[in-house]
Amino acid sequence: MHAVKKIEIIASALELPKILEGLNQSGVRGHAVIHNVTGQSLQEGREDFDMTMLDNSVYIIAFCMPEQIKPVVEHIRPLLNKFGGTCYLSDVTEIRSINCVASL
Amino acid sequence: MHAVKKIEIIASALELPKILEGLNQSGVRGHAVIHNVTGQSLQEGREDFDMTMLDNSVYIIAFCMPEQIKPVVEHIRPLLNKFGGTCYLSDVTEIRSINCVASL
Amino acid sequence: MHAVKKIEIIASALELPKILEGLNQSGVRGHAVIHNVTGQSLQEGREDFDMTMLDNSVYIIAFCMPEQIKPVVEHIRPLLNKFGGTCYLSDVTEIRSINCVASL
Amino acid sequence: MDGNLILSNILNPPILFFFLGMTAVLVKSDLEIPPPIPKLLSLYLLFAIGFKGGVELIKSGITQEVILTLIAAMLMASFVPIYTFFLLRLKLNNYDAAAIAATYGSISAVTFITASTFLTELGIAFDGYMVAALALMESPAIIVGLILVNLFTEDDKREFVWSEVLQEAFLNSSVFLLVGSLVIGVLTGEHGWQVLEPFTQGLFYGILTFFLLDMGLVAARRIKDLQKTGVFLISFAILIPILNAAIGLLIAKFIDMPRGDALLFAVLSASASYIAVPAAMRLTVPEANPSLYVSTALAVTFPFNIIVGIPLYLYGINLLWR
Amino acid sequence: MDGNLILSNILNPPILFFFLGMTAVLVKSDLEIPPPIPKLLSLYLLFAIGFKGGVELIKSGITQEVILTLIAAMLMASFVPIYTFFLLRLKLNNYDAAAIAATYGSISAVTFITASTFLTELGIAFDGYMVAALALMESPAIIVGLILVNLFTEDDKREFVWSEVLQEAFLNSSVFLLVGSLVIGVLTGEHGWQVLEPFTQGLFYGILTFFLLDMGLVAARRIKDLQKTGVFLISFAILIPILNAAIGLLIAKFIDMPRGDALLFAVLSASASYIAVPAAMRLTVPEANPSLYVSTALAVTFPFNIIVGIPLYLYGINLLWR
Amino acid sequence: MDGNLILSNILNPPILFFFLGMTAVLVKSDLEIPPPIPKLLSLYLLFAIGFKGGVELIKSGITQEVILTLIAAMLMASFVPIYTFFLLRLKLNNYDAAAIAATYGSISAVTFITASTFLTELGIAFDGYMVAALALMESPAIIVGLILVNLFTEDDKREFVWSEVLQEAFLNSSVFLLVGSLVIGVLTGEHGWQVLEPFTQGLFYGILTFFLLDMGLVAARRIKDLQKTGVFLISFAILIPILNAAIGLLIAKFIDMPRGDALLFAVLSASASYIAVPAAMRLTVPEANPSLYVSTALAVTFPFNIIVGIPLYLYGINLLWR
Ligand SMILES: Nc1ncnc2c1ncn2[C@@H]1O[C@H](COP(=O)(O)O)[C@@H](O)[C@H]1O
Ligand SMILES: Nc1ncnc2c1ncn2[C@@H]1O[C@H](COP(=O)(O)O)[C@@H](O)[C@H]1O
Ligand SMILES: Nc1ncnc2c1ncn2[C@@H]1O[C@H](COP(=O)(O)O)[C@@H](O)[C@H]1O
Ligand code: NA
Ligand code: NA
Ligand code: NA
Repeated sequence: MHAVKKIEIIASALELPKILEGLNQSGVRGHAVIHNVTGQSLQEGREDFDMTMLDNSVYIIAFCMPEQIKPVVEHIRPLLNKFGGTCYLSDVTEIRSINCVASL
Repeated sequence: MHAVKKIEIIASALELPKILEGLNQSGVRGHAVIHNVTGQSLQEGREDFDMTMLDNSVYIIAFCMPEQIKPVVEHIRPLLNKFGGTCYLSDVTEIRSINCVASL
Repeated sequence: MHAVKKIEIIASALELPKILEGLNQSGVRGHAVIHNVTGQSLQEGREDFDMTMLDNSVYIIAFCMPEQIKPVVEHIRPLLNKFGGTCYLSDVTEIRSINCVASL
Repeated sequence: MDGNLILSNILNPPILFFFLGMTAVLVKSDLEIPPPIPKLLSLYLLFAIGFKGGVELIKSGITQEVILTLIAAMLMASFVPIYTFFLLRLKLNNYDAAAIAATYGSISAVTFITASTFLTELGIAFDGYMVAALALMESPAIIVGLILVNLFTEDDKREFVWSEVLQEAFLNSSVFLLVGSLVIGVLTGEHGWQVLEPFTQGLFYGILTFFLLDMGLVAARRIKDLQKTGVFLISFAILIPILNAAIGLLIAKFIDMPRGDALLFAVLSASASYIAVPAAMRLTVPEANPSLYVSTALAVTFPFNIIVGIPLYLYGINLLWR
Repeated sequence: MDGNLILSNILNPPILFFFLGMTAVLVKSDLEIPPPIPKLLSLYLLFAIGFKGGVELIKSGITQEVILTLIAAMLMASFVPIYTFFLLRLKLNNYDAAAIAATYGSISAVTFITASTFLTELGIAFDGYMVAALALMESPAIIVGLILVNLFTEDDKREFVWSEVLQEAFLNSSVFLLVGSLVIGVLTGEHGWQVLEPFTQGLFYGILTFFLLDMGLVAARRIKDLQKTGVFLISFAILIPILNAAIGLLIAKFIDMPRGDALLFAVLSASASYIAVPAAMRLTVPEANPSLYVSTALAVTFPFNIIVGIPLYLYGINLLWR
Repeated sequence: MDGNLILSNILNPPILFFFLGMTAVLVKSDLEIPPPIPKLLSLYLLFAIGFKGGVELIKSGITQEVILTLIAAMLMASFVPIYTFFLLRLKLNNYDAAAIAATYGSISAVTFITASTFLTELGIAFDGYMVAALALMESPAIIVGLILVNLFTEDDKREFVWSEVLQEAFLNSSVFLLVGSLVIGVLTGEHGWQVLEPFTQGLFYGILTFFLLDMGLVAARRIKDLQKTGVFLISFAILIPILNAAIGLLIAKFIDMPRGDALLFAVLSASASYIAVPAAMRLTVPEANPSLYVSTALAVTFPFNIIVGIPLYLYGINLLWR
């Protein structure tokens, strides 16, 4: 068992490449992306899927070591401020396994 | 950085409109919906996707301010008791950005 | 309101049946599975969806009682070590409802 | 004679692929048709059948036969849920009884479509306006079902928003697309038909076949639920369709429909809804147990109708209509 | 005369299914065509139209008409965003103005395809190389739009990676697939055409019809956004297409294109992009409000063009070309 | 001669769209065919090829040629993984060697289908029962591969559930659907063929083309993995198919198959599985590195076979069969 951090980002599908690049630059190598997320943002929103990718969001999850949070925030916040999207952090316990974050 | 609450709801796809309405009435404007979730509930369940929408679930995520939790619970619990589904709350830290929950 | 545990597992879609069996054996009856998750693991990875199911991941969420964690870890860790995948635990508060975990 | 009909029915690709789908589940093959492909196939089928029906309706025009047929359809769709409700109450609580009754009062479009291809196979003509009957028979059962629940359960906190219910009943995607395509078929007529023909006609049989492969998968997955439903409901799910078909045939004979139309009417009466009605019931009568009404309709009645029912009802027609 | 054209246009299945889609949203039916089906349909349409265009292009060869047409297309696609930008600045900030200008400078492939089937209906010939014009007119507006933003906003921290921008403009999936299919059509010619014909030709009309059903859903969902866009933009979204079509027709007349080509050129000039350009703008000019440029193009200009515009422009041609 | 064959092969839409897909990845276009569309296309192809094969099999009947061909197929599918395993062990550990050997012992249905359309193009006949050979050659390699792992790795805690393995081998969705469609083709015969023809035949070439577009995308994405695989495996992925094809041709000549069948047999021998076998290996031999066996099969062998291999093997036939 090991304490690690969970990063959750919800943003427009169009931003995905930039955000993943940001994560990689911050040294966070692993992530999972859930596609075709619909939603509603604080201002206005739409629940339907849309051919015009503009409204489809992606939900990005990345588990990382606590010390990686600082660089992540530095890389991601500018993207969120420019393109929209939201990012949240929380504490989770990782089960040790070959591929686990803490195993490095 | 700012402490906010995370709401997770898993329920039948058919309930989605009612639940989102409940969130909006509770003043929680932002949410994300993940569709085509399969699963198994406490009683019985099925893992396959199904043409008959009955078994497809949705996974709803909403981040909100702590003070919004009370109204949410009041609006959502009756729906869960009537139609099924489960709802969970947890603490997360939000990265400040233009669209962040705390930015209001 | 009741304190329960959240289990998150991200693994290859091919492992899904084995992992769900592991959860059931641990007494965790309820779970939700999100399909078509793309991602990147610690070593190398690919962002595109892929006909060859090998790279598509699933994201498994299960809420359970704290005492169920121990058996889950015992059942799941060997699978993760053999086939890859990562598993995380966290604390959440459950809203009481007919189907809630704590209602047993 | 009957045997031959059943055989010639079973030996068609759609039915065989339905069996293949069931087999896949039984032998635990990982064959699956992932969403939203089944949705796409069913949208196509509703689109094609509706459009074709409209084109033919405009040819035949709104004759007295049409009116009579549609009235008969409405009556049948309202009568079945009522009588089955009282039958079901003998064994089940009012919620389950009403939900199942509504399910069997409504129809299954795929059963109808399978029957129509069966007729085409045998070279038996049928009228385009039967599609209108199909569309008309989906909704009433939902309304009747809810009225029954209201009457027979004293349940103060149940306040349906009736507007919502009517919405569910008449504007759910399948009814909407079917009726819409029918109207467009009427508006564009022969000309529209010609330009769409390779799409709506050429692919029709193949897509039905593919869709029934998926239906086989879905139906077989429900079979395990049947243990919970019990013998009463399983026999209900076979006998009531036969009874409804028989009633349907008598009505058809009475207003003397041609053979083809009569078969389709019998099939509509015999079939049960496994999508629209269950979805509506799940929301309006959540007290009812979905696995009861979905599984019987999907894992018993649907297979029974497309495999045995259709040729059986035609056999009945051959006896009555001579 | 004009009325008849509009009517004969409206009474085609594609347009009627577009209405059906809009109706579904307005009456709150739950009809939806889930992703990625619309994506599949649009990939098919680009594939089919591109391939067909290539096959015909190789027949006609690269004549002087072809060159002239393509040059005209490029010019039109660069001119429109410039003049509309200055028009829009009167009411909007530079970011929104540039984004909307780019949207209207580019084209809508579906509008083009709808127009081409309209011509086929009426038996009016058009040249395969118009598809090349379609491909050429999608990208320039993106470039022009960004240049305008750079010139008219002093915004130091804006550093486009131009390579990225050109990528977006010339290699986005729709342009890429369209051009690629066109090239393959050229390479395989008549022979390739024959083997693919049942797929690319036979299904074409039906799939367009199905796709327009979805377009109707998508467009109608955007209507509520129009409250925010205001009267100025809504009238812009109707008048500018007409103006652009008129300019297009004059150019077409000047380099005397045949009637069919002239209509397609007018339609290209009149149409606005609701996928490629908005996606590019969302990333390169995030300051602009998407609901302004997407909703006007999708909920006003697109419906206007396929319902009224196409026959209207043809009417203009019938006047000018006699 | 050979050159001409390659050219006439390359200039077919399917191959050109395969190139287009690869190009899209290389130039970083965002073109993608989202899931589950590729799944739908491959289900269709298996359905159509299986059904067609069955219909033709019933025509030809179970002759001695059929028996001989199927036996040869089984032998080839069991022999290839054995000899390649020992070859691979020279450079790789037993796990990787066994996994790759199994991959190359099995087959690629799409390669087979591409070869069959190539034959149709050239007007060379081939027998429907080759589809049965296709079905028979997918599974044995999986079994052989696992036996090899068991024999050559002392690994106590490895306890395959053999029932699971056989399940994987013989009931995985592609084998199941292929065999099922074949059986249904046999059962419905000519009559079934006629009703399904517009679907299974008319669309076949177009859907193959579309599917190869996706294969191009998928294959190109794997190219970057090849850096890790190293020169040995890359040359293995080209030379072994040629060798296997040659062995296949000799066997074909020996039991004198007609030319068309011989080519298909050679192609089956030369092709490698990139779905069924890798999926099975991932679960049964997790120690093996997937990017080794998937990437070589997908990014090297598959393109090589459909572009160069097929015409090359036909060239060989033209030499041997005269
Ligand atoms: N408070 C929230 N909770 C959950 N999801 C949100 C929230 N706010 C926004 N989102 C999601 O994030 C996406 C992008 O938000 P935005 O960048 O504000 O447009 C929206 O489409 C929603 O799906
Ligand atoms: N303990 C649990 N953990 C995770 N997901 C659950 C749990 N219980 C139920 N679910 C999901 O919630 C959906 C609806 O549950 P229910 O309302 O109990 O039928 C199920 O289909 C599951 O996908
Ligand atoms: N640190 C991480 N955070 C989030 N997701 C991850 C992480 N590491 C791996 N994953 C996901 O888990 C899947 C399987 O990982 P692995 O078993 O390491 O190949 C990958 O495809 C990723 O989608
Ligand atoms: Na009925
Ligand atoms: Na334009
Ligand atoms: Na092989």
